[in-house]
This record gives sequence, C-alpha cells and structure tokens, in this order.
Amino acid sequence: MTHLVQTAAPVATAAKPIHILKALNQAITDAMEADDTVIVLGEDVADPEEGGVVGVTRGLSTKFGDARVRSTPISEQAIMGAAIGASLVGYKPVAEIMLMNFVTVAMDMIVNHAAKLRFMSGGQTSVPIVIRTSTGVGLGTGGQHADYLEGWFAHTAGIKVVCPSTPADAYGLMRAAIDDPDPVLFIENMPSYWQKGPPPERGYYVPLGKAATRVEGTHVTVVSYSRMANECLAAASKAAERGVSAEVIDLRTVSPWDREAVLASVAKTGRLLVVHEAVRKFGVGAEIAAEVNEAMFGKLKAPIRRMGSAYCPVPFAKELENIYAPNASAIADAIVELGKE
Amino acid sequence: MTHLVQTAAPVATAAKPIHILKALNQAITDAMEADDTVIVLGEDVADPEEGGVVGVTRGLSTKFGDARVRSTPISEQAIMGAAIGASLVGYKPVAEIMLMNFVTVAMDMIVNHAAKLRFMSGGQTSVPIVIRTSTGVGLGTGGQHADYLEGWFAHTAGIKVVCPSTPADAYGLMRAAIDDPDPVLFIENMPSYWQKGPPPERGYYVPLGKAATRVEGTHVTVVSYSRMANECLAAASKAAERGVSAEVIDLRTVSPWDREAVLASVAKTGRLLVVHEAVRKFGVGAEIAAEVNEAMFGKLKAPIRRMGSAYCPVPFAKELENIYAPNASAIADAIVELGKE
Amino acid sequence: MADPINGAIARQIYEKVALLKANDERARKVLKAGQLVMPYYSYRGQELIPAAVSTCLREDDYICTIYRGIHDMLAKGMPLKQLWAEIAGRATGICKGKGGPMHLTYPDKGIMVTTGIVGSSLPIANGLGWASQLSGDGRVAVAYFGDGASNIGAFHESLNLASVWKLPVVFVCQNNLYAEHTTYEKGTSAKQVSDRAFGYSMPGVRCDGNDAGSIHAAAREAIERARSGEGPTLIEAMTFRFHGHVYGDADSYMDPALKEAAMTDDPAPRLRAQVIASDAASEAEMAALEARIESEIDEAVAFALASAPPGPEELEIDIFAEEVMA
Amino acid sequence: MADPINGAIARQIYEKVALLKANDERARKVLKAGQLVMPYYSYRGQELIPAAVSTCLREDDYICTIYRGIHDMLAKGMPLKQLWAEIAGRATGICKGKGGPMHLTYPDKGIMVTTGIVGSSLPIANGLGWASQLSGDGRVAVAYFGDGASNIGAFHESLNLASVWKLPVVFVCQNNLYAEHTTYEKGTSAKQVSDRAFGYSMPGVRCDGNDAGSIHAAAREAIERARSGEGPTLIEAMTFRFHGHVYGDADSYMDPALKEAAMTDDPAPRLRAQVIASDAASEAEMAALEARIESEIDEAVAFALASAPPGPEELEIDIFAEEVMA
Ligand SMILES: Cc1ncc(C[n+]2csc(CCOP(=O)(O)OP(=O)(O)O)c2C)c(N)n1
Ligand SMILES: Cc1ncc(C[n+]2csc(CCOP(=O)(O)OP(=O)(O)O)c2C)c(N)n1
Ligand SMILES: [Mg+2]
Ligand SMILES: [Mg+2]
Repeated sequence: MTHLVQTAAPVATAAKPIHILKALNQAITDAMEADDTVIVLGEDVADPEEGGVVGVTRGLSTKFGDARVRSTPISEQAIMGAAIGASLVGYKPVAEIMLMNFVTVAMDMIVNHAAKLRFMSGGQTSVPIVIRTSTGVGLGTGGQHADYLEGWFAHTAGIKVVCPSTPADAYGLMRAAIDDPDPVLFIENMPSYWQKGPPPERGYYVPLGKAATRVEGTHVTVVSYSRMANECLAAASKAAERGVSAEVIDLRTVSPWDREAVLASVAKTGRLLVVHEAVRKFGVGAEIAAEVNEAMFGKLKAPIRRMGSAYCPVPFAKELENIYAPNASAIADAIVELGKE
Repeated sequence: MTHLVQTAAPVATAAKPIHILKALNQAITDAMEADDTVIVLGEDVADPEEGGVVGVTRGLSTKFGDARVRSTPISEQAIMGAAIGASLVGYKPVAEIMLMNFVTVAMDMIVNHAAKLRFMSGGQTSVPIVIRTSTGVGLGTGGQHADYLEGWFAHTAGIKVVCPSTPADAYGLMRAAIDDPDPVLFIENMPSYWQKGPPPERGYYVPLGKAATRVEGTHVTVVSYSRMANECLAAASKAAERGVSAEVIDLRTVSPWDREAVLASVAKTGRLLVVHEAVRKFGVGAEIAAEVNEAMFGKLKAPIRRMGSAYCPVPFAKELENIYAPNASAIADAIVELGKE
Repeated sequence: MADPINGAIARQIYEKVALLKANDERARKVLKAGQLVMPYYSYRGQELIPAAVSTCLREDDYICTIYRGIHDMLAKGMPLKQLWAEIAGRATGICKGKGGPMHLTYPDKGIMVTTGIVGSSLPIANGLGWASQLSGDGRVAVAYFGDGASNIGAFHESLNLASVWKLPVVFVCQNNLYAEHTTYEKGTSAKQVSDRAFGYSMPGVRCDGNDAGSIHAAAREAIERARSGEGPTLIEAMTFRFHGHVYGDADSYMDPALKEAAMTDDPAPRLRAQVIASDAASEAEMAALEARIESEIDEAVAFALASAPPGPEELEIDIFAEEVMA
Repeated sequence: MADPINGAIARQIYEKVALLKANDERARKVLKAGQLVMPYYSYRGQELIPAAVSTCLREDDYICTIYRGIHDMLAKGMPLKQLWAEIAGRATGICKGKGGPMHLTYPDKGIMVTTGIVGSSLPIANGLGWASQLSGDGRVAVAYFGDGASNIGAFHESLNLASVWKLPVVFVCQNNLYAEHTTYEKGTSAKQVSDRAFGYSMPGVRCDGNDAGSIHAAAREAIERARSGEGPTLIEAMTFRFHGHVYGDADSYMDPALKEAAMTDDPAPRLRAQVIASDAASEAEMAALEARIESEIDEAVAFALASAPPGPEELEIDIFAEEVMA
C-alpha cells in the first residue's frame, strides 16, 4: 500500500503520555507539514474561532494559513461538498462534522457522492477525504448529540470507517486516513479526548483494516472499538480476577474489519463477545457475529454474544445514561458468563 | 393493538387481481375516507402533477381536496418537517420521499426527530407518520436511485420499517402503518409496482411485526422481504425441482421483525438463508443471522447463509445490474447447496 | 428604532423578562455551585425577544425552539417546577428526565419541540402551521432559531415551503452575532438575515431585539398576518448573548469591548426602568414581582433536587406507543 | 433582452448547439427504436445555455452537472464515442458503463461530477472553486442545476459558502419552468430564482436562455468576475424543456399552448438563422457542419452498439483504490 509510508514502532519509550486530542492535533499538523495538499475545514476549526470546539484543530490556521484551514458556516452539506470537490482535483481535505448526529444533514454528500464517485466514474476520479466527527455518551447531552452511527457507513460501499481508542492509534490512524486515497469516516469519542496514553512516534502509521490485540487471553475473545475497547480492557481485568481469561481485540477500523485477526482469536478461544456503543440491534456487532458464526460453524464452544446500547435514544438523566451503553462491569459479567458456557 | 381495527381474511375469492400500485392507492384512499386526519404530501403527489411520478397517489387530491393532498417543492427536509409537525397535533401524514436515495437529505428529520420525539418528550408527543418511499434495482437508473437503506432505520430506535411484496400486503400494511401511532418507513419496490396478485378486502389490516409464511418446506428456511421475497418464492420452486424443500418467510415488517416466526421455522428445518436486496455487508440479514445463531446454538444443521447485493454502488450496465442483487437462480443454488450441507 | 408601546404592555413583557432573567441567573449559579451538571446555553441578554413575542401569542399557539431556548419556553408558559426537574434529570421533569435541557416539550402551552440540531425547529413549525390551516383553528406557529441557523439548508426549505403554502408561521431569528465561535460576518453572506425574506417573497423585518417596543411591533404584525391567512414572516431580532455559547465557554473569540458594551446596555434593567418611568408599575411592585419570582425559582429548584431520577425501566418506555419486541 | 454578440461568437455557439441538438434528437430516436434502454432526460430546447456558457470557459475550467446534463457535457467537450458507449452501458464507455446517463464524468475536460440528486452539483462545485483558490490556477467552476433545485437545502448552503469564501464559482440555473411535474410557481416562492442572490450578497442575473447573446453576456461577466477573484454569481437562464421531464413522460401536467409556443420559437434554428444573417457562416457551411455532426454521431452510436459490456469483475473494481477484504 503505497500510501502507508511508515508503520514503525508505535511508542517512544519513556516518553510523556499525551491525550487523544493532542495526538489528533499532532497527526493533522504533521500531515499538513508533510503534504501541502492537506487542507482542513469545518465549523469553528480555525484559530480565531478557537481551533475547534474542543481544540482538535487548534493552531493549524495560525501555522498553515487561512487558505488551508477554514472555519465554515453551519452548513454540513456545503462542508462535505467543498471537501469532495477539492478532493477530486488533488487535495486531501480533512473535514469536520462537529458531532456525529449532524452527519444526518450531510448524508447525501457522504453516501451518494463521496462513497460512490470512484465507482460511478469508472475509476476516473477519487475522493481522498477524511470526515472527522465525534460522539459518545457520558456528557449529558441527551438524544441528539451522542449517537454512534458507524453501522450506516459500514453498510455503505466505498467508504472506510475508523474508530481509534488510544492516543497512539488516534495519531497513526489519522495519518493513514489522510493518506488513504478514498473517503474515510474518522469517529472520535468525545468523552475520551482527554484520555492519556503513550505517545506515538511522529510519522507512525496504523494501517487501515488492521486490528490490535490489546490483551491476550484464552477463554473468550472480546471484539470492540472506540471507547468501548477501553471498557472491554477494564472488563477483562475484572474477569481475570474471576478466573476467566479474555483476549481483547480492538478493531480500530470498523470497515473493512480485520476478519483474519478475529477468526484467529476465536479459533483459539472458541468464544466471542462483540461490544459496541452503538445500539445493539442491527449494529456492527451483528455482521461480525454472523460472519464468525458462519466461518466457525460447529467449532464454537458457546453462542456468540453481542452487547450494545439500549434500543432507545440516548437518555438525558445521568442514571439512565449510565446504563444506556455497556460498561466495564456489565461487560465483565458477560465475559464471565460466556467463559463458563 | 387498538389501532388494528380489522385483520380479516386477506383475499376476496375469485376477485380480479390488482397490482401493487393500485393496492397502495386503494389503501391510502380508504384510510383518507375513514379518517379525516390522514393527509398526504410529497413531490408531485397531487393530481395537477399527475398524482405522483408513477401514480400511487393519483386521484387523492381530486377526491379529498388540495388542503389534505399537497404537492411540495423539492425539499425533503421541509416535507418531513411538515409531516412531523402536523403529526404532533393530531394529523396522520403520509409523506412521500420519491426515491429512497433521497432520504439522505432528510435523515435529520427522520432519525433525530421523528424517531426520537416520543422518547425525548417523555411520551408527551408522538409522531404517527408514514414515510413512503420507493427503490430497487432493475430500471437502469444507476448508482443514486436504487439503494435499499432499510438497515439504517432498523438500527434506529423509534421507527418501524415495512416492506410489502404483494398487493394484499401492500394494502394491509399501508392501512396498519397509517393507523400506527408511531413513525413507519414504508418501502415500496419500484420495479414491482405493476406486479399483480389477489386483491385485499377493503379494510384488511396486516399487523406490523408479523411475518407471513409464503410456502412451507422442510429442509431450509428462507427469510426475505420486499421484491426478494418473490425471488425467493421462485427460487423455492426451482430448488424443489432439485429435491430441496424450502420454507419461505416474508418478514413484511423488517423492524420489529418477527423473531418468533423465524425461530419456529428454523427449529423445524435447522437451516437458514436470509436474502435481501440491500448490500449484504452490515445489512439486516446480519442481525437475523446473529440472533438465530444465538438462539439456536448447537441445533443448526448447517451454517446460516446470507445473500445481499454486492459491496458496490448500483451499477448502470444491464449486465452488471443483473448480477448485482440476488436473483431466483442464484438463490435456488444457495438453497440447494445449503439443503445438502 | 424603538416603537412606542404602552406601559401596560411593557409591564406585561417585563414580567416575563424578569422571570427569564432570574431563571438564567439561577441556572448559572446552580451550575457554578455544582448542584447540577448539564450542558447549559445561557440566553442572558436575549430575554426581551420571546417575552415580547409571547405577549402577542395565544396560549394555544405553538412554538418550536432550540437548545438555547429556555427563555422561549418560559415566556410561553413552561411551568418552573417541571422545567427544573427536567434539566436536573428527574422523573418529575416535564419529559421524565429523558429529554434534558436541549429537548423540552410541553404541549399544554404549545411548546412542541426543542431541538439540538441547528435549523430543525423551522421545518417542524411548518407542519404545525399546516395543521392550523387544516383545522382552521387560527393557531400560529413560531419557529425560534439563531443567526447561524440561517445558513443551513433546513432554513431555506422551510421559508420557501411556508411561503408557497402561505402557512401561519412566524420565523424569529434571534441574531446574537455569533454562531458558537463564529462571527456573523464570517458565516453569513447576507447583510442582514431579514434580507433573505426577499428570496421567498415574504416580509423580512429587522427589529431591535433589545427593545420591547420594536420586537412587539414586528411580532404583532407578523402574528396577525399569519393568523389572518396572509402567510409567514421572517423577523430578525438583533441581540447579544452575554455568556458565550455554552456554560463554561472561554470566550476568547469574542471582542471584549463588544461584550462589555452589550452587557452595560443590558436590555432587561433598561425595560424595567422604562416600565417604571411610564408609571405602569412602581418600583415597589417591581421588587415584589422579582421577589415572588425568586421564591418560585427557589421552590422549583428545591423540588427538582428533591425529586428521584427516572427508573431503569424508562429505557424501554416511550420508544413506541406499545412496546414491541425484536 | 438580447445582448448583441458578434457573428463569430454566435457561430461558435451555434456549432455547439448543432451538436447538442442533433445528439438529443438521436438519443430519442435510438430509444424509440428500442436500440437502447435507459432513463433519458431530454434537454431539447435548453442547448443555448451551456453552448454560450462554455464558449466563455477555458478547457481546464470545471463543470458539475445533473441528470439532465448531456448538453452541458457535450458543450464542455465530452467525446461522443465514450459518451454513447457509456449511456449504452458498455465497457468502452467513459465510466466503463458503470455510471450511465446520470453519472458521466470526464476530468480531461473538467467534467467532474454528474449527479442524479437534485441540488448536489452545487456544493461540489464549491470545492472545485476552493481548489482553484488554493492552487491559484485561475480555474472557474460552473454548477448547472434546474429551477426546482433552487428550493433544496444544498442550493442555499452552497450559495452562502461561495459568497462568504468568494469562490470562483458560477451557479447557472436552467429555469425550464418545471420541476418534474410541478410548475415553477407551485414550488418556488421567489418571483425569479435570481432574486435569491440578494440574500447571499452576490450578483443575481436573469437572462434569456433562448438567446445566445443574452446568455453569453451574463456568463462572460460572471466567469470574468469569478476568475479575477471577485466571487460567485447566480445566473438564471429562462428556457423550456420540449419533451417533458423524462423520456416517455405523459406531459399531462403541461399547458399545451405553452409547450406549443416554446417549440415554435425553437431557439436553435433561430440562432442558426441569426448566424447566417450575420454573414458569419453560409447556409452551405451550416449544412456541412450539421452533416459532419450527424456522421460523427453515427459513428459514436455504432461504436457504442458494437462495444462489449463490462465484465462481472467490475463489481469489485473502483470501490477503493486498492481492493480490500471484509
Ligand atoms: C446541524 C448542526 N450543526 C452543528 C451544530 C453545533 N452547533 C450547536 S449551536 C451552534 C451555533 C448556532 O448558532 P446560532 O444559530 O446563531 O444560534 P445561537 O447558539 O447563537 O443561539 C452550532 C454550530 C448543531 N447543533 N447542529
Ligand atoms: C433530492 C432529490 N429529490 C427528488 C429528486 C427527484 N427529481 C429528479 S429531477 C426532479 C425535478 C428537478 O427539477 P429542476 O431542478 O427544475 O430540473 P429539471 O429537471 O427541470 O432540469 C426531481 C424532483 C431527486 N433526484 N433528488
Ligand atoms: Mg447566534
Ligand atoms: Mg426545471
């Protein structure tokens, strides 16, 4: 893959931990430095507007100028259109849709155009854009600001879907997404921006489509991504204390997902739990479960289990929000139960 | 369910067959006659504009007046907003989005509002709307006019998804959808409008969420909906000739789907094939497969198979369009293969 | 700019303003004290707009508003206790705690939708207007939204449909000069939002959103127009948000002088003085009103804080009328 | 209304018009004969618009157009053979038969996107304009769309952004008075589409889309404006579609007198006569031109019909640059 210029060792030893927000900022900065065609747009992304509502793009307009880094009106269709148009003629736009629920006003541009133009043009044009967006429960924003909608895009041919869960991956996946010759939906978890972790080396790339095994285990394979991957890690520790050993795979890329890595792990454990923050019904977990069931027919030790959010809008009340999505303790219970089946 | 006033015998014997288009027209007409609060809107739906591009709403504005049946500008967000607003205060709008790909410009209204207002208002308001739309390959319209996107809505809490495949069901499901106190996405298959079948009795209701067993069989359960249900029926005949007996279940309602009916059939056959026209990956079939696998763990005779369209936009060239979606002969092959596993 | 209104109307408007202002101040206080945690979009500075508009509305008229909309709701009659219980996420909240501060609803007073999606109050208001046309009940629907919202597609589609269908809808843009961190000029190509009305063949009226008379005159005319079947109006009310986009906002993107000037010229005390000067109310009456409001808010906050949260079963309720499986 | 253009320019425009007109006539003939089956949106009657606009464009300027856009593409230089092979769904088509008549692309001549979604040509044209600004190459992007499209959200967002960013984009609305079966007035609240430019602080120009001089003048000025960095323009070119919305359309929604009048006043032969009258070309030259066009179309159709369809492997190609699993 020519666009993956480096996939070197992820972590500089003894380096100071950084948070995901900083890693993303660094990745975009480095990409813009390395390549003049990388441009950035979205609501409030430039520095006079504070470099993004949480600051992911802070400093970019000051460093790279107003032409390449532009705050936009509240016009998500126009944002996506501008990104698509520029990408057709050699630019690599990184477009921000502030929150994932707002992709609902730009679905035409993303699904009917960005994802399809390469195919419909018979390969004459391509749309190398990154659509950055953010979501996730935990901040009390209620029903219209925290949905995980990656399933819609995984079901759409022609667009990749990426969901980092660590600072190093946030950096490496962002570099890979920007260099990727096709549209990539890059989903950030809002409550995790300030989560710290080992910093990536500058220029580190995480290849799209490759999962990471976060912890090895023998009884149960747990597949997840985004913030839930971290909940699963915590759950695995709890489960270990209760005598069940879980192997946690962080998909990192949801579409295309790393079938090989998942199947290899399930071949070892014979058990699979898929966990995501999106609503469980008709979610990404269903595809993974269906595929693994088919591939491993007769070889599984227990039924594949799936966890996801409740079938309802994200509730406001804290007590409801807390139980709406899976959490480490519920996941641990599920691991233990599954491990005993 | 109070809103299902009648679920009488579906078919008036010896009655003249009617096509799906006519059945839909009849259902909306009857609903408007029965209930003054039923109103209709969409592009070209009124009679001066020919009563819809294919004529599903023909005659309604003449019969019920311009106030209740309104052609709209090309403004899908405004169409959905008008429907939602009127529904909040006692009306039952039947809103047309001409083709399913155009829901992409109205996703916010449908997903963030129609589907969520009951929950977010704590049950104070409800959105009893029907969103009629049409789609399906076969007419050479290419990449932006024939997508099946029901998976997105099945994954969205608070909206039901209905897909008829016969004239009687088109009628009965439409009556039920209009009476339903919640939003229903009603997906019509464009190439099947002129498909004929036994007519429904006036006032016949098909309860939402209930599947129909189209043909009984013993070796393989085939679950499908919309046009593919008919392809599956044809496939079942072909498979029967080759010695494999398939039971064909037409879901009719995709969300909520009739889990009970599917499980009962698979309990009998031990084998399941799910077929839909939507792209296979991350499609509705995955949920059904995942659920049945889980419920029937260790009891299946063969792995569950899924068929759907190729992972690419709908191609234009006839030769490609012909093989893009499953068809009776490919389905028959799959049934036979599965029956022998 | 200011249209003269008589003292009685000014007083009526101020009574609402006093409530709205006190409620916002309390909300920020409660947040600062850590008694509640929520995303809160202060409307301080914008109170006169819904206060004056609501004075022209019937109780059964409709409004659709936005995340920055608690002033709009209170002006239309949202009860304090259920409001506070809702923003506190309690079962006694108007939406059982499931909606929260961005999604309040209260059909009893025509408060039909509160949306967190920019621009989405407008298309739904059209539907309410259509319902009024159908039933002939004369109800008018007001859609509140911000200046930034005038750049999103839903705005355009809504104004066009409302005009073509002559809907009884009044579009009220509260132009506070900012959309999150973006200034009006950087996001909006129209010299003024009301200029856009021309493209929809409807009246576009700009008024001083910090002057009760100016807003009242514009609203009265627009609402009468709507109610009498003459169609929609776009009103742009110029104003300012004193506390940035969201509670906790760093504000670095704002011109401090502009903010300072706006806060110095606070329209709420200005209206108060105007009412007293007009002899429509005495200082003592005003003080009594304000004291009553404070104690009502006290009660509401106490009620909210003492209320229990919704139970876990609420995750399975209100998804559909009748709960369904699968 | 008509601006005078000199004969040479008129002739240049007519040369394109002759090609566009002949091609549409052939397409309908081929469809009628059943030689091809496809959804076809005749542009007959609208040829002068892209012909005149393209005369003012550089070869490397961009266009984004719509399902009813084959005239726009041909005027910009789409090669006939690959066009016909594409609409016939052959592997030799410009998009290998995968796009079809609603999704033609030809970057060599700046034909970047053809969309079947109403309104979606505009946002993408902005992106092309942004690219021109960034690279300073002076390229202009033209977005073609219909009158009905002026009522959809994407139109609004695009004009606003183009104005705020001063993009080198020209928005060309081909107002043929109908959106599918809906008349202009029933869908569009603006007295004229060009009136909407005011709300975006950009020039809004209405021209006679059936008069080459009128279009040419409007286009030349708008394109110069765009190229010199002064920003976007909205052009509304008044015209008429002779054959309804889509091939096979029943037309019952159209006023027969209106249609009759429009067809009688066919702008293509009118321009032809004008060119000859101006002495820029003789009748014989014109006839030769038209004959040459016919034979080029003959060749293209023959080429298309003789070409093979794409192979089944094409379903797995062009989804991503490198094909990926899962
Ligand atoms: C479609 C959409 N895009 C972006 C946002 C994020 N957002 C919330 S408020 C806001 C600014 C809105 O500004 P304005 O309309 O002027 O209203 P104000 O907040 O000033 O009252 C933005 C961009 C959103 N909620 N919805
Ligand atoms: C978003 C969307 N809604 C509806 C349609 C269906 N549709 C196709 S063409 C058309 C009419 C467009 O009219 P206009 O913009 O005037 O262009 P014209 O066809 O007259 O050239 C409609 C409604 C569509 N393609 N896209
Ligand atoms: Mg604002
Ligand atoms: Mg038109």
